[in-house]
Amino acid sequence: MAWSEITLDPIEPEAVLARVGAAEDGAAVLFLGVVRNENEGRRVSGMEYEGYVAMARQQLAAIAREAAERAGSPRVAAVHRLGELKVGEVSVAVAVSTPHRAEAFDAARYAIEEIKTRLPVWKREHYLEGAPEWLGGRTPVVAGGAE
Amino acid sequence: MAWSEITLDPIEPEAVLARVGAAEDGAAVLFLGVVRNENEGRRVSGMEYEGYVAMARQQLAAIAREAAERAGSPRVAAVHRLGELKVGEVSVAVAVSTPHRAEAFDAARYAIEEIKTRLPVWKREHYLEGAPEWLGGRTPVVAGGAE
Amino acid sequence: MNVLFFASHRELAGAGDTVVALPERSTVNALLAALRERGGGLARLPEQVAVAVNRQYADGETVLADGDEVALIPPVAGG
Amino acid sequence: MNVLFFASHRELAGAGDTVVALPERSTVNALLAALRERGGGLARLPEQVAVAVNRQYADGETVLADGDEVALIPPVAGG
Repeated sequence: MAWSEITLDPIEPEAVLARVGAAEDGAAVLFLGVVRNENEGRRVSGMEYEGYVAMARQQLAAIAREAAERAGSPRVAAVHRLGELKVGEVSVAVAVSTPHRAEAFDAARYAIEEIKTRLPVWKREHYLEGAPEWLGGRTPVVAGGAE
Repeated sequence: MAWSEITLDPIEPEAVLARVGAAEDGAAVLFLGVVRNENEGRRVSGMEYEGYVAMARQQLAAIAREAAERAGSPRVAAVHRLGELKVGEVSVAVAVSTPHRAEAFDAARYAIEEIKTRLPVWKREHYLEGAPEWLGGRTPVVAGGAE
Repeated sequence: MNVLFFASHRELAGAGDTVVALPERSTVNALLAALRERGGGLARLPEQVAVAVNRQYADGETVLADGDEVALIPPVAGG
Repeated sequence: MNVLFFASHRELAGAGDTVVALPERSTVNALLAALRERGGGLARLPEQVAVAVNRQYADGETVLADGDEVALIPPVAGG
């Protein structure tokens, strides 16, 4: 079964990796998203993640299931952290293991792209100088405003 | 500087991952190749890796450098293990970190494909039943036999 | 019906949620219009808003029922 | 000149290396022909063989010099 979690705790990459792997698997791919110290030319001191937790749990579980279907392997793990993160801390981790490597790369990439596109999570960047700002992101499904 | 190593010791994924990462990186990809328990319908008990060590060191260093160039990041680590490995043991690990994720995925994939294509390493599969066999692989550059 | 706000929308609304009374069988678009009519920060909601009904993305024509959990979803930025 | 064998080639040769005497300015292809002429397992070397000279892949027309480290490279199977 694909595994997923929305958490407030630090993400341990080796624990995520440990959730995948099986005797028939010859390949594992781990992706980590990390808070970085710069964005569009501004120096970043940290990132604040907010989520619609109940929905994010469902969406992340669905993304992990879809990635598992693509991979042809149920060995998919995905975790997203919320709260205040410092530069260098892991905000998201995806691990996939499969018999052959192409499927593991493909499914890991699929999962992170979907996470960026539809997981109801938002981030507010904190800067060394100036007020924090919500980052613009992608609008998943649009409800028309003007009727 | 890209880092690479040919080793006889067990590979620790978290140690390979720890060789990459920087404050400006928002993404890290780790690929692991693992000995699996089955190949082309035969049950495998283990894998024996032999290498032309002096040349493999040079080739792996070159592959890591090329991957770093593609990634636009020197934060690339690649290690290949030789010797007798059991099912589930890691034979090869590649880690890449970059500011944005596309480059990390691309460079990790590049490195493992090049490793499979040109690293002078061979493997002999041991089976639950029957004699061990050298696996057919890819011929890097062909010298004509018939003149 | 209860409507949830997050991130930049929460700041516009000045609250994490609000209660909206709508005629039966109103659509998501009607809900958005009702929210905008309240004025204040909500009048500045973007023209295009994503909405989730019962934790699933829903389009503007989706018909709402009493007891639905409705959430306005700002452009997502996970990862 | 010293020639190294690995994996399946080592088993054909029955040894990890051998010494070959060749005229000056012989090519990689001439070396392969000389090895095959020795008969035994080496006569069964595949038609196409990859060769490294001084730890770099080299084609059949590469001219060899005394002191070169030459290695026959079976199809590689890393990872």
